[in-house]
Amino acid sequence: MFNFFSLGQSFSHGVHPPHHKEQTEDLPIQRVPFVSRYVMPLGQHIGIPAQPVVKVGDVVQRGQLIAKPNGFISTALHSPVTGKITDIGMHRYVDGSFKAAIEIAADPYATQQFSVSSTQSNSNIQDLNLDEFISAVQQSGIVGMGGAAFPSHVKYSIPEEQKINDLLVNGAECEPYLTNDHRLMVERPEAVLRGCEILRQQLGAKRVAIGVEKNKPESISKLQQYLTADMPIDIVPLEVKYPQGAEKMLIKSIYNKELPAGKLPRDIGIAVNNVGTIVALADYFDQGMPLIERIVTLAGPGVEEPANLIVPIGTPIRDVLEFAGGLKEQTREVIMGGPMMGSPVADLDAPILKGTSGILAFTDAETARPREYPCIRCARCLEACPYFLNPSRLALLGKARLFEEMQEKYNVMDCVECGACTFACPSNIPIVQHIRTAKDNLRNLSAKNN
Amino acid sequence: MDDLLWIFISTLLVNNFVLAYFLGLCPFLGVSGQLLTSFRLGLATTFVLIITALCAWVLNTYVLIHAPYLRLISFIVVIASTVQFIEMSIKKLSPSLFKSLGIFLPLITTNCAILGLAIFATNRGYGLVEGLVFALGAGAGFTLAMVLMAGIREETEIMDVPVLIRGTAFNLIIAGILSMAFMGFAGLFSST
Amino acid sequence: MNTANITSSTHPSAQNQEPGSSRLVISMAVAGFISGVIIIAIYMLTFDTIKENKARELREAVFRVLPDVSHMQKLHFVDNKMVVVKSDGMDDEMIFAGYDKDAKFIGYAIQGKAPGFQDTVHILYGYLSSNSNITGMAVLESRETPGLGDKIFKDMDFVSEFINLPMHKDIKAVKKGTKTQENEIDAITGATISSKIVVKIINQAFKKWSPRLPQQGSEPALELSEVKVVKES
Amino acid sequence: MATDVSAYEEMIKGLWRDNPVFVQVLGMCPMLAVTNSAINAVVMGLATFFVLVTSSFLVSSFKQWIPKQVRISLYVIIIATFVTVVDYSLLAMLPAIHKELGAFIPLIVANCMILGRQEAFASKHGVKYAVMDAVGMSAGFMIALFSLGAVREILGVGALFGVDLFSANFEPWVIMILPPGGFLTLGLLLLFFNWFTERRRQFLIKVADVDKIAVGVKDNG
Amino acid sequence: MNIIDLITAPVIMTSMGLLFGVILAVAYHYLKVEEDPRIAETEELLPGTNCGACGEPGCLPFAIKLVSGAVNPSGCTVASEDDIDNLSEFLGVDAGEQEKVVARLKCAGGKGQAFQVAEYQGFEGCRAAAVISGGGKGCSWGCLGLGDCEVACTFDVIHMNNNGLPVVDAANCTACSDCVDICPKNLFELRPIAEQLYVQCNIPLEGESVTALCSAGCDACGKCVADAPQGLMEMVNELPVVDYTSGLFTTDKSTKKAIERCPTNAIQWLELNQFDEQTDEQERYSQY
Amino acid sequence: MKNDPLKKRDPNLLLQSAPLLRQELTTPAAMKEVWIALLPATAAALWFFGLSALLILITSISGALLTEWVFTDKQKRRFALSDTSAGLTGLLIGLTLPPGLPLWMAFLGGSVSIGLGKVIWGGLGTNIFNPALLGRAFLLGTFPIAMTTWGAAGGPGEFFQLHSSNLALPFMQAQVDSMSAATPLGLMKFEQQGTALWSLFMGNTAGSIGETSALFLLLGGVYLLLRRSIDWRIPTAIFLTAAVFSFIMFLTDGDKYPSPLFTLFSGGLLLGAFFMATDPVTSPLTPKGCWIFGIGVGFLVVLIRLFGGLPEGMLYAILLMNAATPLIDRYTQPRIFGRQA
Ligand SMILES: Cc1cc2nc3c(=O)[nH]c(=O)nc-3n(C[C@H](O)[C@H](O)[C@H](O)COP(=O)(O)O)c2cc1C
Ligand SMILES: Cc1cc2nc3c(=O)[nH]c(=O)nc-3n(C[C@H](O)[C@H](O)[C@H](O)COP(=O)(O)O)c2cc1C
Ligand SMILES: Cc1cc2nc3c(=O)[nH]c(=O)nc-3n(C[C@H](O)[C@H](O)[C@H](O)COP(=O)(O)O)c2cc1C
Ligand SMILES: Cc1cc2nc3c(=O)[nH]c(=O)nc-3n(C[C@H](O)[C@H](O)[C@H](O)CO)c2cc1C
Ligand code: SF4
Ligand code: SF4
Ligand code: SF4
Ligand code: SF4
Ligand code: FES
Repeated sequence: MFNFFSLGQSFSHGVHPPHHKEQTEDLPIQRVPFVSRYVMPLGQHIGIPAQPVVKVGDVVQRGQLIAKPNGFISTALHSPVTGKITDIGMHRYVDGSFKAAIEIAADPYATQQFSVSSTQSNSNIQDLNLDEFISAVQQSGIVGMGGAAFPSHVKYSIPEEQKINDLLVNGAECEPYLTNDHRLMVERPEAVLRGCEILRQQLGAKRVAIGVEKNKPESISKLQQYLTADMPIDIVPLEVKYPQGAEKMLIKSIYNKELPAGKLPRDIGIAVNNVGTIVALADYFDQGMPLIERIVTLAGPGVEEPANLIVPIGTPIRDVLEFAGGLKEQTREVIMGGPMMGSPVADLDAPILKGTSGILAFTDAETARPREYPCIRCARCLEACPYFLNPSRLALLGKARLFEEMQEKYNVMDCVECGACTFACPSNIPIVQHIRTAKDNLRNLSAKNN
Repeated sequence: MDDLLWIFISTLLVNNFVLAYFLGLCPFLGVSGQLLTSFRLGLATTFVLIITALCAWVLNTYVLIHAPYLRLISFIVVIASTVQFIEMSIKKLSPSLFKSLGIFLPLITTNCAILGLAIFATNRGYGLVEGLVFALGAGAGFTLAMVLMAGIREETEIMDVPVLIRGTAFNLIIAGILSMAFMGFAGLFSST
Repeated sequence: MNTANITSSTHPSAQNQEPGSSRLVISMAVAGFISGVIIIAIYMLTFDTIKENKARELREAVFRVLPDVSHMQKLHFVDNKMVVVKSDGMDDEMIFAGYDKDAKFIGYAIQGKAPGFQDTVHILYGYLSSNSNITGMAVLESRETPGLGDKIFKDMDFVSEFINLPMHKDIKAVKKGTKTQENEIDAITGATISSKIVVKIINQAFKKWSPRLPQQGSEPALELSEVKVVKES
Repeated sequence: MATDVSAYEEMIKGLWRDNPVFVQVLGMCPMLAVTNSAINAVVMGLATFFVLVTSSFLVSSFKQWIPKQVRISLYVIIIATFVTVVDYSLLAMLPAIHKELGAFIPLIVANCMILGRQEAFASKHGVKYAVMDAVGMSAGFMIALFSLGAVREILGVGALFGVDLFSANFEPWVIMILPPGGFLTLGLLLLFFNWFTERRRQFLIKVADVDKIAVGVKDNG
Repeated sequence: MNIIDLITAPVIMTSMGLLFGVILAVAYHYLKVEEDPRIAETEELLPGTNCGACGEPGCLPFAIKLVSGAVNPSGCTVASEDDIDNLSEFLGVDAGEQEKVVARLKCAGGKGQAFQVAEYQGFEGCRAAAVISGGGKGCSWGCLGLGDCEVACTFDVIHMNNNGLPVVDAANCTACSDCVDICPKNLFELRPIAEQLYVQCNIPLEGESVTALCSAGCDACGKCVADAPQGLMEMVNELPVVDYTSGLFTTDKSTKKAIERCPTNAIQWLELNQFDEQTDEQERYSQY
Repeated sequence: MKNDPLKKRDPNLLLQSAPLLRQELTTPAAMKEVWIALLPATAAALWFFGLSALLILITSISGALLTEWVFTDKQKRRFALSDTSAGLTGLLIGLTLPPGLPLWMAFLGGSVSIGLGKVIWGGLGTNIFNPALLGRAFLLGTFPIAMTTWGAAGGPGEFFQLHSSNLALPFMQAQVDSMSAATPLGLMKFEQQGTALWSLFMGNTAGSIGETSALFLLLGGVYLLLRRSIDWRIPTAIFLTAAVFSFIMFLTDGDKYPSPLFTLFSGGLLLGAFFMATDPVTSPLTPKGCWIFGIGVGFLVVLIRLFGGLPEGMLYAILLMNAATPLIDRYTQPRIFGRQA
């Protein structure tokens, strides 16, 4: 099934941005020491924000539950540090808006010791049935670490009539600069494999596939080294191509199946998780550590000392950057996430979130764009779009503000905003932004109509 | 047979009613904003042209040999009334057909492509079959011009055409360019 | 502004029930009647002039291609022979016979047409059956490009090539300046196609008509009829 | 006196403000088909003038007797009658020009402008206004016809009304008398018209002559 | 030419007139189709020349669109002004006697009052900026000033002023709610023009955290509530809310007192327009 | 660290939409590729047609540039010529003109190309019709005689032999040029005379200055294909269709109809297929659309050449397919991932 001599398995279209991973791919993961202040936004993902269970003035332990799920699509929140609650109110979020958050002043003598979550008393995971497993995951606060931060337990709660046959672990890490998944696979291959086994058994999947882009040979070899014959796990080298890590592309590359529009992976018997999510599951069920810290890649031309860091959730970005030597003078833009899909940071005082895979800084050189030229209909964007949309047309319609037509004739809602089209455009047209604006408008309109 | 083919090709491409004879410009300039409408209008026009060819032939052979001076007035009255009658029948019998095609009929009857066809066919002494082929070619040519025009206009709708240029002036210029492109068909199938 | 009229004619609901079908029919009939009267009046008024104009036009064309002619009449091919027709109309199946002032037969003026560069080209040429010579060519109708194709009737060099052109075999259009044979015509530069069309029409008409023409000497005699016209000088 | 002024205005408006070609975009077919020379354009203009004025006169005179349902048919009969009159008169008087205008004289019947004036104006106004309006409209139509015909003839033949304007060496712009030239010239003329109107509007805005601002370009879209 | 020719024309024409008159009369009688009477009447009011110059394929389709409100009567180039007035009257587009409602902006934080936390760089448009990390305005509730509403307003009554705030020409606002729909920060609301006491702020914060963001923001000090007639106003979510249903609102001094002590002028007494229009064309073009 | 951005307030942080990375190619660079690819053909033009060709190219390019400059609005004028596309249009129309054309016509052609073909539509990227070809079609329709009077190809020895007709005064006719000759296509169509394939390949035949040399056009075309600057489907489809269609006709009557190789190497087919049909702005976006477009051009060019009144049809074939491009694009939208077609 897997041919190691080929380019690796792949999908059609897509682009080949320079991957820039050399900056950090060999840097071992370091731990960021505690800082004085932490901000834990209550809603860090789509779904319902968590509900605080602490009051201002309460003293909390690292790992202690501070907000509980407030519905099904909602997860728990735990304190990343031992300290005191100083505020529950509006705080600046990365996107510049203000969101309800819990502010914690760290105890200067705080240690890495964490209090084992109360829900994790049952250490024998084999004894859990699926429902108990799902509620345990919800209590653990684990969300998807691949970027979207979608609550993981929701993914596991499959309807009666469906069955998961395959567990797909996403180690593609196709975004340039980011190496956090890579380092994780290199440094903790056993945890990855252990997490795979836990999840596979719980979901009753037959096989596991770990997809890794071929520019991470060390990850592949490390995983293979720890792989034993009894584990039904395949490690699949993938072509280095963006966006190889996007769920649908990954499914196409590995199983050669096209996930129908509007369907979820589970509808075709597949569950997809990022390696980071898998390791978080392993850590939770093996050590009882809820999701209170994550690995963040610090890179980009504007960072003085690129690094891979373990960062407690809620650490202000400014503090993380300071730990890594700060920013270069010419820095103009700071991005949370990867350079292709990440969102720019409006305020450096905003905290690291559960879904933050990287903080990248770019300087004048990268942000000074050439002038925007008119679309010359060169079709490079069509050839880039992995979803076979017509970005050129979408951008034109977006400019003319014909949002309805964008959906009716050109299915703008199917766009995942991967940015491949914009990367490919020689005229420097902000196609994705046009698309996002249109989607925003359309959502707004349909919300108003209902 | 060759003759019929030539009549068809010639009216379709070389001597396109709209682009070379300037017939039917009102709908061509006014209604070519949307592709679907244009296509339907083209179909409906073809239909009326065929009716016209029939009427013209009947009038020419049975009425006008006695009174040639009534040519114009009888063409216009007979064609307009026939089409109006057909329109009302369609409206009664098939509302859906009326919506997609019948609704265009009043517009078509007062346009000069129809009268032009009748007059040209008479001037050239076309018989029944030739007249019908002529009508078919003219209708197809009208539809072709209409559809191309609509495609271009829909496209330019979302482009940055300067506001001052937009409108009929621009449509005329597009038509001129189309007409220029159709010059390439000149002499088609006639060269020795 | 005539407000009274505006309101009366723009209030549809007020008008909808009224005029009964009879009024409708009658008004149509009356309009038809009046219009018929007007049309017949103008027709009668202009009839003679128009007829004269048309006849003159035709005559001039025939005289141009058939020199020395002062009378003409139309011939029609019926029952394997050419007979004289006297109607006004003209169609593809007609040719003209030309006579001098002594009513002596001179030659034929034959018409033909074919698709040209733009549209149908319609020509008339004179033909002497006595020596199988073409005596001249005139274009009756064409939409050839002004400045190019219209040279087939504007360029006198070209037109005069058809004067006394022997028609023993098919004529041929060749590139300007390369004429070597008697039966060749120098085409117009830049309008080779139109030139070739003219030649083609003549060849085709010749094929069609030469077997039909009566034996030399047995041409129909000039019948003095309405169609007859006398060349003014 | 006051009525005289407004009757005069009815006439004047057709020349520029409501010009049937440049503003209302009507009657394009005869407009383009016969304007390959100035003389053709003028004759066509006169023919249209005659038909429009006489039929407006008739329609406004008989408006009370015309039943609503068949009004369009009746207008058409009236118009067609006068067109036949023009057709025969031209054939008798100017056979050479009639040959060039060819089929387009009968097509005056289908000129939407004429029918449009009957319905929009003549059928609702008194005889005097109707005739004034018809005169104005057809004059406006003639202005458009003439400017188009003149431009096309000057560039396409190098002459105006058949009189050579340039030296014998002038290279004629053949396309001007071909169909594309008709479209392009009219398009460019309209463009110029729009540009001019817009300039005027801008100017009026500048001098804050609010009353006249409404007289802006209509969107011909 | 003889006498027969002389009478053929009138005879043929009369009989043709008769024939088609009869056919049409019969057709009207037997082929009549019931439809929305408004359409038929609207069609009657149109010139009926079927010229297509309006862009619709004929008068009937244009009438259908007129009745559905998709087009404006002035789209017909043939009809005279009177015709168009008649049509408008028949279609009843004028709003009627209803109380006049206009669009009001819940924000007064223009360039001079609120700062940018980061610099947005991309194409002009509020929604476009809002999807890029909120557009970088310090106050994440406030107006971005990029003029989406100006573009969206069908009636062209919104114009951005020098301060980067949209000025609604209240006299001509038709309350169509285009601006309400487009604003990414949901700042526009439709309010009766009589509701003159108006709070131009949308920040659900209080005290210094407000003044740190915007000098025109409401810092929830509560002075207006205290000064207004008892019961007219209350604080909801750190913002004062005027209760116009209470019957306590008047246009005299007692109510106007509410705005007097406001430290930031977040509460205003509106006469007609909310902001001054001082659009300096020159300055706006110099941005490009 | 004096200037540590961390210490400042942050308004200097930029918010730009992702992706932050861009590939290297820009639109002006894409245009430059075409300039480079046209170098061999331009050199061949100068070789065969000498000073006349040089002057024609200079005038047509300046006509194009001047028009672009004059009609761009003031705010954008700074950038008006920076993308070099206007100059490219001027070069391309220049290459399609006969060597003896009066220079004033070349200038007019250049400015009509840009004026009617580009500016009026709203500038770069908005036009439906290929500007260069539109300009040429205008010239051909306006001055049909001058545009079909061809000078014979010479060599570098005759570089300074200017066609006297080049220098006609504006609006005036050209003197009859002594060096006139017929193009291979004209010879084929009107005299049924073939031309040696080798001449067609090298380019020493009469014709438009830039279209005669198949070899140098191929060089440029292959360069563009290798650099992936043009869509390979369009030229491929044109060549295949034209070859197949003309081969069928060749089989029916080898005397009357030319061989497929003649069809491909003669006239403007190569120039058109590589440089003009592929103009991204005026050709379809979608891959399927490109095939249809190419097939249409190939079919029409042979149809016009063999059955039409004109000896050459590339110009009109491309313009006609340009007119159909919006329709083609509309009905060949790609199938979206995860959706049925
Ligand atoms: C309302 C909603 C419900 C979802 N339910 C499921 C689910 O039941 N199972 C699942 O595997 N994924 C589910 N997803 C997750 C998506 O399939 C997807 O994995 C998630 O949005 C992150 O995708 P991305 O990181 O590729 O953008 C759901 C997403 C949404 C928005
Ligand atoms: C364009 C695009 C690129 C993505 N790239 C990656 C990636 O490189 N690695 C990854 O783990 N997830 C990536 N994702 C997210 C995955 O689609 C998917 O949501 C994720 O693997 C699900 O796992 P999680 O829920 O555990 O995060 C990408 C999503 C999109 C839309
Ligand atoms: C606008 C235009 C109009 C033309 N009009 C005619 C025409 O009326 N008659 C004709 O024979 N050729 C016409 N041609 C065809 C060309 O001039 C053709 O090349 C010519 O017939 C070939 O003749 P040659 O071999 O003498 O150059 C026209 C071409 C163009 C571009
Ligand atoms: C591959 C390629 C081919 C081009 N071909 C043409 C052409 O044939 N004619 C032209 O006017 N411009 C051409 N251009 C330039 C540019 O696209 C043209 O000016 C636009 O059509 C103007 O909007 C070309 C550009 C590229 C990149
Ligand atoms: S951003 Fe959307 S349109 Fe662009 S390549 Fe990605 S999926 Fe396609
Ligand atoms: S890549 Fe850019 S220039 Fe090319 S078609 Fe797409 S949007 Fe247009
Ligand atoms: S968009 Fe509508 S509601 Fe808003 S200001 Fe304009 S007219 Fe008023
Ligand atoms: S009110 Fe809303 S739409 Fe208008 S400028 Fe402000 S943010 Fe933009
Ligand atoms: S004038 Fe020809 S269709 Fe209106």
